Amino acid sequence: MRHVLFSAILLLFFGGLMYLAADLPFGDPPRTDMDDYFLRTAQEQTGANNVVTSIVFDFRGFDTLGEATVLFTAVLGVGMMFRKLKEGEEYEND
Amino acid sequence: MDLFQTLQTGAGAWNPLLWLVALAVGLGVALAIRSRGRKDFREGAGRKPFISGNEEPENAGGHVPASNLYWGFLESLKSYYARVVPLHTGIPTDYVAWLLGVMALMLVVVLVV
Amino acid sequence: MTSRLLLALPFFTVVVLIVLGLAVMLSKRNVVKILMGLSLMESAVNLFLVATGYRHDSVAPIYTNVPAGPMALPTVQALTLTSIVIGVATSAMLLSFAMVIYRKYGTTDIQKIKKLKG
Amino acid sequence: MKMTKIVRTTADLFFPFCLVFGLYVVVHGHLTPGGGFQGGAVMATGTALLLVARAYDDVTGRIRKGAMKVCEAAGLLIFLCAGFSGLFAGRPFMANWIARDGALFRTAIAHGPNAGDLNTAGLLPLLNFGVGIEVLGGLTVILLYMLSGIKEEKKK
Amino acid sequence: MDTFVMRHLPALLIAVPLLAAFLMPIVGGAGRVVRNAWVVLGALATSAVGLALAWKVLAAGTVLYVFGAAAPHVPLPMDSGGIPIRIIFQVDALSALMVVIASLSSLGITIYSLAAESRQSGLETFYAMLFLLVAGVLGMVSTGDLFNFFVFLEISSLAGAALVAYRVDNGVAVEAGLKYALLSTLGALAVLTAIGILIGQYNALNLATLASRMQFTTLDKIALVLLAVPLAMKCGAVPMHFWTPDAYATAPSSVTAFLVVSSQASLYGLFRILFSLYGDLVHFSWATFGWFLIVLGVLSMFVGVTMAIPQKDVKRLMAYHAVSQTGYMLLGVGVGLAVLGNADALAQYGKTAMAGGLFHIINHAMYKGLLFLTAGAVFYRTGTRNLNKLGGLGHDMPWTMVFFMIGALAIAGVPPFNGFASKLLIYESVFRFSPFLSIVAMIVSILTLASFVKVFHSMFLGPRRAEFAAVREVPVPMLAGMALLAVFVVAAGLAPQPFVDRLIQPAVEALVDRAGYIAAILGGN
Repeated sequence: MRHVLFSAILLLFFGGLMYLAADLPFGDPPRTDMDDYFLRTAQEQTGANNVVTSIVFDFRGFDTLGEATVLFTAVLGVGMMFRKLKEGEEYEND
Repeated sequence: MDLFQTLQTGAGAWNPLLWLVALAVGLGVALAIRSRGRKDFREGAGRKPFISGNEEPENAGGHVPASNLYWGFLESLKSYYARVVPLHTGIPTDYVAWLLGVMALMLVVVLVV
Repeated sequence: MTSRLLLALPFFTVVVLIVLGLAVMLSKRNVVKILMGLSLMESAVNLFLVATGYRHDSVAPIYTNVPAGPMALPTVQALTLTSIVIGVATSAMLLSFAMVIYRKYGTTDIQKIKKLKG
Repeated sequence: MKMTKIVRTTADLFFPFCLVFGLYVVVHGHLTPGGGFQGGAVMATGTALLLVARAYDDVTGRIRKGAMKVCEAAGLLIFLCAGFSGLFAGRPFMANWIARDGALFRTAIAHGPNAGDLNTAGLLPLLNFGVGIEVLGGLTVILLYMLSGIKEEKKK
Repeated sequence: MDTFVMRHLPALLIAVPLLAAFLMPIVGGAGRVVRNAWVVLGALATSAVGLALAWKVLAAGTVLYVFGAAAPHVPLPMDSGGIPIRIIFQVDALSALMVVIASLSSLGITIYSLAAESRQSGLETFYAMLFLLVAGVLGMVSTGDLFNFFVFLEISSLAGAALVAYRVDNGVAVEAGLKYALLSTLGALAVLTAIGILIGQYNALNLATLASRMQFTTLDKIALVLLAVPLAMKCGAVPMHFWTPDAYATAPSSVTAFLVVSSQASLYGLFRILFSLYGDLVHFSWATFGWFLIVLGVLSMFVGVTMAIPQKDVKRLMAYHAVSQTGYMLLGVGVGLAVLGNADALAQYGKTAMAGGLFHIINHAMYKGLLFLTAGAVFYRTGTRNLNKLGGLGHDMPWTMVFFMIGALAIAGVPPFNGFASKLLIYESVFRFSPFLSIVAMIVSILTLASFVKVFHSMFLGPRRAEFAAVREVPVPMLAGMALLAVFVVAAGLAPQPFVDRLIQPAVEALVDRAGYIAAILGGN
């Protein structure tokens, strides 16, 4: 029963995503105005030859700050998992 | 000062201040009735609470544990709970399956409608 | 359809990878394998993001000694960088959770990790 | 558990090369493919190589968890302070306000292909460096924590 | 200086908690007093910035902040041909409402946690995570950029999952954290796929630009599903609510009280995407997703409350009530979305229903936070959450009992507390849409009262227990944190109309005014 349901879900996803892949144009994006702006002016504005870097750190630098924060969060979380617990801190959760 | 103005709900309205006034009036009536009671009543002295003829239970025994509350409610809805509670299996795979199932259902709805 | 499929091969690869990841997450019982399925889907989504930005016979959007020709769209590549690092962080934390659960429960079978239910 | 002497020696040999190559990727982030994250990941690969080749204890003698945590926090603070510096230059948060007027990292370049000049891109090399050491510290600390967890598991 | 700060409020809204979090591991080494002082300072600064920003928005309209541009309030660069290219914070009245919620409850929760968590280890990590969670929620509700929303969604998910697992509890808490993180990551992947679809078609990430370019192709509908369903899961709507009781019950109480707010941040994201991004679905009916929200809401209300009644763990019971209260918000706003196409119905009762739903968001954040904090206070003294073992605490913890009564009466919709005001708005407006739904809502409210009578009886009433002889009232910081929320509950109950006028109605207008949302970025064409 369970497996039938799971397979049905997977088939539905497969169909929907296949429609997506068949409908989305590959190789020639329909609109490129924002990226053309970057390719046109990013080099002069930021002085970086690497347009991707100038986007990552300048135009979308705030995203990069958030991303570094995510990594920081993961490090804190891993440290929190493997920290030394105090005596009697770990009570049974009834 | 429009602090205590009426809350307009489109169809009706509700004024907290009026409600508080009504509450105060009700309390006053209750106190008035209480003040008319017998002054010479005292606790204890052979007076026991009448619990349908039964003895008054011990203090500790007087507290009903939580699981025994609403026994009738749960009993009357037993068929419903027998269906719903087993759905909460606690297995993460089922959680994921429910999320994907709802997503697939909405995909069908959107692609059909 | 077949020509279409050959034209948009990356997208169909993405679909296959996503469905494979979902199948792994739904069918496997080992927590680590389920996390593998999750990171498989992460890779698939990153591939999808990059593939949306491809232009036919285009070069990388870097002006250092670049040959002539159109350039691929840079924004989606930047987004993919961000999402890759986010995926790394997520997988690291989920794996540490799995390690602690194995230490406390003595099992990695996800059907047995159900102390919380009802 | 330890690997054979060959593996350990090779890992020791390759460790500094990993660090140098990662540093190269970081500092050339605004000219060539790569940047802070990729370079930091390469550097962290060096430490991972050591961790694979040697036992946990004699690696922690060389790579200390505390130092790596300091690396990570310092990288994040560099990033955040660089973001704040835009405010005091009268620009919004995260503004690349020293882009093109001459001094350090400020050489203005024209649009179009060129050979690449390290002394450009304003705040970007600084941000690359901050993110690089942050990723190095973060990934290394994650590896060390997980290995310490495995070690405690063994002790039981 | 004042003008300097006021100019950069949206940046400080994120940067201040991030700075507090980044410095926390260093400050934590300097001893308990310094760490607590730093925590209080950071919480006060964050709340001050948030409230100032909300005041500015409600006084002067939508606040824009362009990160890294020439000037912070000019969304379109001169040479870009009229398209926004950078990350833009677009804080309108709805975002201001959410920012107010996050600021108030984060302040109360931080003060409470100073005493409540003092017996745990790894506290600097705990507080850093708390600040990161606050930063993630604030960013989610104030950003105007789809990918930036995804990044903050991930920040809040990871920080929330780690905080859920903070008390290892022999692995039970970690199990809950694993479930929460697994579902959040899967949902975030779906959101990322939707972002890929949208940028692949329209090559824009700014919400207003996407909304102005939206063609409502089939791909957009798939993207809408991939965006809406995971966010509905994140806010704990039945039948995707299974993670909610696990995570809420095992997290520390202060964290649970803020997880409620982060769930409501994803609720905000759901509303923002349905109204502002896909607002005029001319190509298929509004009713589809309006009824999607309504069905989810009714299911959440009923299943949540019926699952809550037989629970024995007090925090698990309250978590199921959180699910059921989320149903009210979904119902109210869903009715508003279902009649969005019908102008006079919208004017007659649709906006009132949405006002009720949004007013219920802030009320629920306050009284459910208060209830979780009281449960945490009881746990702090007695060491158990099992209702069968508790009892007779009213003798020794009078203030906790008073705060619990305030919260319980508010969640049950008993006048004169704030729950009644928002539920009245929802009842009377939804009744004109469909009487059946309104009656269901009232029945659910009655069952809520019943289950909280049970909790009150089993925790506070009854004679003193021998095993709780040493129980005293909780320390002052916990009482202060609870009092902060209780004061709001009573105030919003006694004077609802000022809140509705100043805070809720502008949010409703901002939510239905899609053209205004677009024009704030792209100008009035």
